[in-house]
Amino acid sequence: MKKIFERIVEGFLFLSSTVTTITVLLIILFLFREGTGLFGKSPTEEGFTVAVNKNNPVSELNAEQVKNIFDANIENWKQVGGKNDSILVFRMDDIFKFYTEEELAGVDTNMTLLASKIDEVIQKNPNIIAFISSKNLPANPSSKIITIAKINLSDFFRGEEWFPTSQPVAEFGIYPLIMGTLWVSFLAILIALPFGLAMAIYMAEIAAPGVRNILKPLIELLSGIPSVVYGFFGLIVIVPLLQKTFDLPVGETGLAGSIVLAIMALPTIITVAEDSIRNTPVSVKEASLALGASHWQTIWRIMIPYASSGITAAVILGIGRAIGETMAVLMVTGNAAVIPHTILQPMRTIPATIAAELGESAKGGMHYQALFALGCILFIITLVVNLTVEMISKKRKQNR
Amino acid sequence: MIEAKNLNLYYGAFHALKDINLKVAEKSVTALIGPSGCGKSTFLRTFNRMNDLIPGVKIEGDIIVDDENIYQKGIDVDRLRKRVGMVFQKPNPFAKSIFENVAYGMRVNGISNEKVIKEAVEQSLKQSALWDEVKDSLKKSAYALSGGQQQRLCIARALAVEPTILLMDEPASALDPISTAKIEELIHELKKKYTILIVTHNMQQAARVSDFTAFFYMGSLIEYDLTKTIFTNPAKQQTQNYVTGRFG
Amino acid sequence: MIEAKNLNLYYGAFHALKDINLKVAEKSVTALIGPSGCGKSTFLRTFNRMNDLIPGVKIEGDIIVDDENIYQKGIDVDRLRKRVGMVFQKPNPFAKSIFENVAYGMRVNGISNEKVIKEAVEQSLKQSALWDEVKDSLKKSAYALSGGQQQRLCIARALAVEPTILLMDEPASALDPISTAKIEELIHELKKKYTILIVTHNMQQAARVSDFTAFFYMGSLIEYDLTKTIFTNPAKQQTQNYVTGRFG
Amino acid sequence: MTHLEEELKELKQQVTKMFVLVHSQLEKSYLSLQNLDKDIAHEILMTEKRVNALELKIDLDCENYLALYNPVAVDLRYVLAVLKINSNLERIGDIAEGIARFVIDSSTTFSNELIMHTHTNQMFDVSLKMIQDAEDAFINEDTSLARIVFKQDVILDNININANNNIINFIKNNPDDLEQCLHILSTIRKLERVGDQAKNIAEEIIFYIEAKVIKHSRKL
Amino acid sequence: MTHLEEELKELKQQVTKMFVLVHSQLEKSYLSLQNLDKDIAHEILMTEKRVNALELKIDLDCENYLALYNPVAVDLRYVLAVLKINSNLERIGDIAEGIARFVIDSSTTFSNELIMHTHTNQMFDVSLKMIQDAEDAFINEDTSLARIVFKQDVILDNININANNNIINFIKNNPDDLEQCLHILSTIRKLERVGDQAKNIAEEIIFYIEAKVIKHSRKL
Amino acid sequence: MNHSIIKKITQAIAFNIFRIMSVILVAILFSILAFIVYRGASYITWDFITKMPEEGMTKGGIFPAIVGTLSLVAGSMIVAFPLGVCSGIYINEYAPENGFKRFIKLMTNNLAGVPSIVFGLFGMSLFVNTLKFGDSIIAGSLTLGLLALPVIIRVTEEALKSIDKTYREASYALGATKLQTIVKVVLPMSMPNILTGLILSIGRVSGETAPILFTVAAYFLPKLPTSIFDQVMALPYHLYVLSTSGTNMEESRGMAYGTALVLIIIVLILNLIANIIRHFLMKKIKHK
Ligand SMILES: Nc1ncnc2c1ncn2[C@@H]1O[C@H](COP(=O)(O)OP(=O)(O)OP(=O)(O)O)[C@@H](O)[C@H]1O
Ligand SMILES: Nc1ncnc2c1ncn2[C@@H]1O[C@H](COP(=O)(O)OP(=O)(O)OP(=O)(O)O)[C@@H](O)[C@H]1O
Ligand SMILES: [Mg+2]
Ligand SMILES: [Mg+2]
Ligand SMILES: O=P([O-])([O-])[O-]
Repeated sequence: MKKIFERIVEGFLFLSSTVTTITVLLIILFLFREGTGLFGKSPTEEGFTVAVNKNNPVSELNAEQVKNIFDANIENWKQVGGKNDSILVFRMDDIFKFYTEEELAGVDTNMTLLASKIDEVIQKNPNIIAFISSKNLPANPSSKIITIAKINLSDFFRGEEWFPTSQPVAEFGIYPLIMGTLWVSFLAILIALPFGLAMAIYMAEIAAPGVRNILKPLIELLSGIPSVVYGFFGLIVIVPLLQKTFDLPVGETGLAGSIVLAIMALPTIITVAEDSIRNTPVSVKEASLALGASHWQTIWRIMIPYASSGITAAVILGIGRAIGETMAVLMVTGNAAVIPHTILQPMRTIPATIAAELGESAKGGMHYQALFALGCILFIITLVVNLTVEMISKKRKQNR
Repeated sequence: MIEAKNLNLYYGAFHALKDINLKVAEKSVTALIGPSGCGKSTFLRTFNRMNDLIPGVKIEGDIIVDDENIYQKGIDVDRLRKRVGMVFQKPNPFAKSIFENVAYGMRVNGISNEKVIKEAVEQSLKQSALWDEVKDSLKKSAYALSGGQQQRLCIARALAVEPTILLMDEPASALDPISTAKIEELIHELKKKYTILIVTHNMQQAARVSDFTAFFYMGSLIEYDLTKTIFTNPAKQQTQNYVTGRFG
Repeated sequence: MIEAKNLNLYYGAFHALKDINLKVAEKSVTALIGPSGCGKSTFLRTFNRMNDLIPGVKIEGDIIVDDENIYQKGIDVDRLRKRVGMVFQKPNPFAKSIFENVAYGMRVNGISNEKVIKEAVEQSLKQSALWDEVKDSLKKSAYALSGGQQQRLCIARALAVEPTILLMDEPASALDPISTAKIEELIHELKKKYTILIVTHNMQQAARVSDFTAFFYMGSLIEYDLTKTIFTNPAKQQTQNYVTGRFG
Repeated sequence: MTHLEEELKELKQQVTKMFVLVHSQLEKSYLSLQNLDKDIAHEILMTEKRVNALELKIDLDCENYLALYNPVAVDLRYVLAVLKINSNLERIGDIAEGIARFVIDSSTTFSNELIMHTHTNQMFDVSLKMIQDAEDAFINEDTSLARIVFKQDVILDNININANNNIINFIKNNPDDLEQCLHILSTIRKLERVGDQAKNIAEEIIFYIEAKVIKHSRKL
Repeated sequence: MTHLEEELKELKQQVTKMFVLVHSQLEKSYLSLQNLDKDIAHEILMTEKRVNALELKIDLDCENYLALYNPVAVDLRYVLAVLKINSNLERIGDIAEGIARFVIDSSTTFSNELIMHTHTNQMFDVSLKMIQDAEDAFINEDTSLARIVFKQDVILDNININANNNIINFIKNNPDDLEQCLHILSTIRKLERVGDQAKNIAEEIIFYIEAKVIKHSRKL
Repeated sequence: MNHSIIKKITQAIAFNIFRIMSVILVAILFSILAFIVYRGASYITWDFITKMPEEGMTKGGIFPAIVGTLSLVAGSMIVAFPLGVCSGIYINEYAPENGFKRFIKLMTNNLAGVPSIVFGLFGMSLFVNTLKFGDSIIAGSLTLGLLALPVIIRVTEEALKSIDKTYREASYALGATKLQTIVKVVLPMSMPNILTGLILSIGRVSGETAPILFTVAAYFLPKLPTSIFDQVMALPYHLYVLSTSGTNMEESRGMAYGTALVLIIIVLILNLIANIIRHFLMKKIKHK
């Protein structure tokens, strides 16, 4: 009886313990299902196609070329491997340039008529490129459908443009987002680390116990404050300050993000580093002092090496956190999806992108999927960071 | 010459050492014994001012080491500690190689000539009877050694800075009997060159290793005499009760 | 009657106990001595199957407790452990009141009559010579006691479930000499009612408290005899070397 | 009382028993000598085995005590003292036995006159008294009583020193009692040893209680 | 060699010294008796002080060793054996002194004939040999040599048993030598004790090496 | 120059650098707190806490956001606490020492490191869309619960691990079963640590924005929820909205300060409770 009850409880506990595993698997399932849906799709909006005159030798274009053509950055077919001829861009609305309202009367009721008219236009203009609804394309040989290169991983990572909602083709190049994320995160750690370590050493070894007893809870309190509050503070104080100091057009810059992130990371770094330093056994510290080493030599040559693996793990975890941090960054970096050249310009990070755009993207659409793909990247980064930390701490255990 | 004169020590309001007067004989082993909390460790740590690290400690009276009152103003504590080596209860090597553990004391004291360091390391390891066991693995982590070896490494580390006095706070209490016997043997060798003070909970150990024994009780030095005398014919009833196990 | 018959124990591939045969005398104290890692603790823990908790342990041979092979199939391990009390190296009272610590064993074994429990608690505390010191503070946390008192509380806790055998794994090694003396005194009292097995690193302690002594070395039982004999005239040279400190 | 103290008490009881036994042996040897009572003499020989056994037992107990409890200070001195007291008592036992053997060997009764003349009777009385005092000093840890033992030894020494002359005188008057005289001389020599041994015992008692070694030294 | 073993070795050297000293004392007492050499006798008395001092020293060393190193097993038996060997040697020293005193007290030389007749010379030889053997047995931890010591004691015992008769015979023939005779008788009695003491020493050697108690038992 | 003087000078320089850096840092960190407290203090009134927002969130209070956050915290803890503690117990007490245990621990660690926005994505995808909870308290609570889960598991595990194995053995040795041992001995001893962890994770949950962005949070909803399938406002999201996308950002600034301060106060109170538990309960449990 007792035994059976124990077994049941154990089974129940076992089930609980599998919840995290299941959650991770579900995260992988849902994120990657949506995220990978993006790849292999044509970047044009569903139900639309790009067509040219059937005599046009060009039959394939990639997303960037299409975008440049429609943005009038490319104006001659020669530039995309065609004849030397200027490009005539045709969008649905442009039909009115070719036909009067009367000629198109009844368009709304008679789709075939509109289609034939469009076809006519395409037929008439050998240099035309048309972005039209697939429904408006009659099955006739006068127009040629351009094959647009499908979205692939390389374009995704190396693409320098992030225009998830542009027409006729959306662009999903996340390179600027990655760069933005890295710039902001690494600068944040660069700022936080020296200050954090200095403060940790100060608190652990130099400060009088009274001072430490005041500082310690203060730091703990700061580490618990929500990121929106830091973001809010950044927005209200740091952003205007930077704008004024560097005489910038906007204060929302990568630097602002880094500073806010650094402030957020500091309490964690201080706490972990201080704990690691204080975990050096008193007798080891005393042994060094007893050999005539000064207090500073003891800290520098004995206690910090002793704590180093703990500190390293903390720093790596800190980077992971910074990369994943969303709200504070979203609020202060300005969110421009461009490849950064200077830290003093607006930037956009991966998590901020998701947070800012998910609300506006249509569920199941390409944009939506692209955001999930970003989520996948974040997830993978996290995984790598965690495995690294795991390895470091395992090594540390071996050495003790 | 080491001597405590009218030494009083307070942890805040707690009077931990009461008017201690004791002259330690040179090149001999002096054991400090007494029940838990009687102040043995506290007393030991006054000789290298290790108590300075504890907040709220107040010390009155003199400790004379080599004709110098180490509690007077202007004493260079780091230099003092170089002269007074210390070995702790649990083996506590640094997270460095065996070699670097022993070399550490010299490096922090400004010796940078590698040849000198190398010789001193070998010398110290030989003195602590560890050389033969580690001479082929000096580059290995000190943590790879057994507990008893680690403790001898800690002794070598203390010897490398050429102290004249060695303080040992229960140096064998964390070790098994065989390692303990080795450490005791080592202490017996070392007293030819060093003045050794050792705190031990193990009365038999005090009897075996020391030439003189000081019995502490409740912060006072009750009796201080030849170890032989303490264990065959102590002058004070309290001491007799303690060594014969009739205490408390 | 307790007996080990052709006992072999493996930790994975490591052969930790080698063909041990030993009959423990009832109502007496048997000490297990030997160098670190020789298997004393492992052997002790076979008697209440505490080794079952360690993954990868394989046991061959028989352990007979009260005419029953405790390693045979169908043995109720919880019941066995009730008959075999255990005391550990460090005092480890539960985070409960003094009373509840002693009552714990009864409660988990289904006794709920408060009067019975109360009497048994008093009885056990008296047996472990702690009653007079704690009778007015039974409701206080066990952590308010000193180390030595805590250890006696742990002994009382073990006695409360009315075992016939007491296993003690270095029960005094974390205590100061005065507390140690009290525990030894207690062991001497307890052997009138219980069969006691005690592991100790302290040879003098083994000599003082035990009637029989078993000397282990590298997983083998080298010699088992009256303690008097082991310490005045052991049969094996290895034993003699160990007890006279000429080992290793 | 602790376990350790119990062991010491137990040891003390054994030693006391040894005192009593040896005292009675010597007393009996006196009796048998006076009356040439060979029965008592044989009884002494039988009892001597018990004395020997008890000596071995006490020795073994001391060895065990040293091995198991490693006593120090007063406890160690006590055990060492017991070891020596024990062996001295055994030697007194031997002497009683030796006297009994003279009685058995002797073909004639010992003349009362000879015994009086050589003060052998007085020697018996003094040595018995010394043993008794040593016993009391031991039981009560009374060093002043132990010191009284020394004083009495002077009497024995004097008798012993004069023994040769006394015997010679006696032989001259009673040349036939030569054998008797030689036996009495041996007995006197033996009783002198008893005095020494009682003195040794007293020394050991003082040693263990006061930690003073007074053996071979005049200061008390 | 460990510290502990060094201490034991040191102790052994002391005891060996004691052996040598006591052996030489007895040898000298033989010499002084043979030649009625009162100078040697006085020398013996002087040296006896050194014997006593050495006895105290060894006793103290043993006490210290027990207090400081709490030996067990063979080490403990060794120290206990040393304690007893030491006291037996001292008693032999005492005997040598006693004989020297007879020499000093004696008004006449001891007649060679008496010495031969009572086998006193043989007793001296045997007891000196026994001491020597015991010493060698102790130094070399040789129990078979120790056992040889027992055998020799039989010779002394026989001489001792016949001593009374021998003396009586001798007195009957030389009634003037009475004083001498009594001295020789006392000497014989003393030498018999030397034999016993050498035997005790041999017993202790066997005890510490083999852990066998053979005192008071016939089995060797 | 004498080496011991060099030693002293080096030490003095190093220590003073650290002192100065620490003073700067503390000044900065403290000024953040001070700034928000100073600006926000005047807005914290009874009305602010108990009233609905009014006039495009430029007036009135934040009552619905407070209620929303409380319900989310409660909901998430109902999910995460029992699951987390049970899971921690299983991992530390029951799981056999093999690959399986390492795998579970690895997964837990990974989950702990997953950024909160990814939880938001996941929560939206699973609870809002697939399970069709819509934007609702239950979707938000579950998302937040999963976020807190690894933290609680880890805290529980650490708390259990810190208890010496001899306590368990002592209990077994008295004939207790495994479950009795865990429930009566191990858990009571580790409870203060578990509770402290729980409270700190409440702090974390109540301040999270990203996970509720797409699973529950409402931009403006001046009424209280009536069921777990309702949307709610939440404090952190409210602050975000007020400070970045309010219609009337300048005028709602005061509300933002107030909201920020409320968030800080919540954290402060939770920290206080955690410290009290640590202090008083631990004292009972801790060995001297
Ligand atoms: N840092 C401290 N603050 C306050 N009191 C202290 C401190 N260190 C020690 N004491 C007290 O001073 C007394 C002496 O302590 P000390 O450590 O010297 O004892 P000890 O004789 O070495 O004991 P043990 O044998 O247990 O090591 C004790 O009562 C202890 O409680
Ligand atoms: N859980 C384990 N897994 C593998 N090997 C073990 C385990 N426990 C003990 N051993 C090994 O078994 C041997 C005997 O261990 P045991 O703890 O019984 O020794 P011991 O004699 O009690 O030593 P000590 O005096 O140090 O307590 C040792 O070599 C040890 O390394
Ligand atoms: Mg101490
Ligand atoms: Mg003499
Ligand atoms: O035994 P004795 O030394 O007195 O002969």
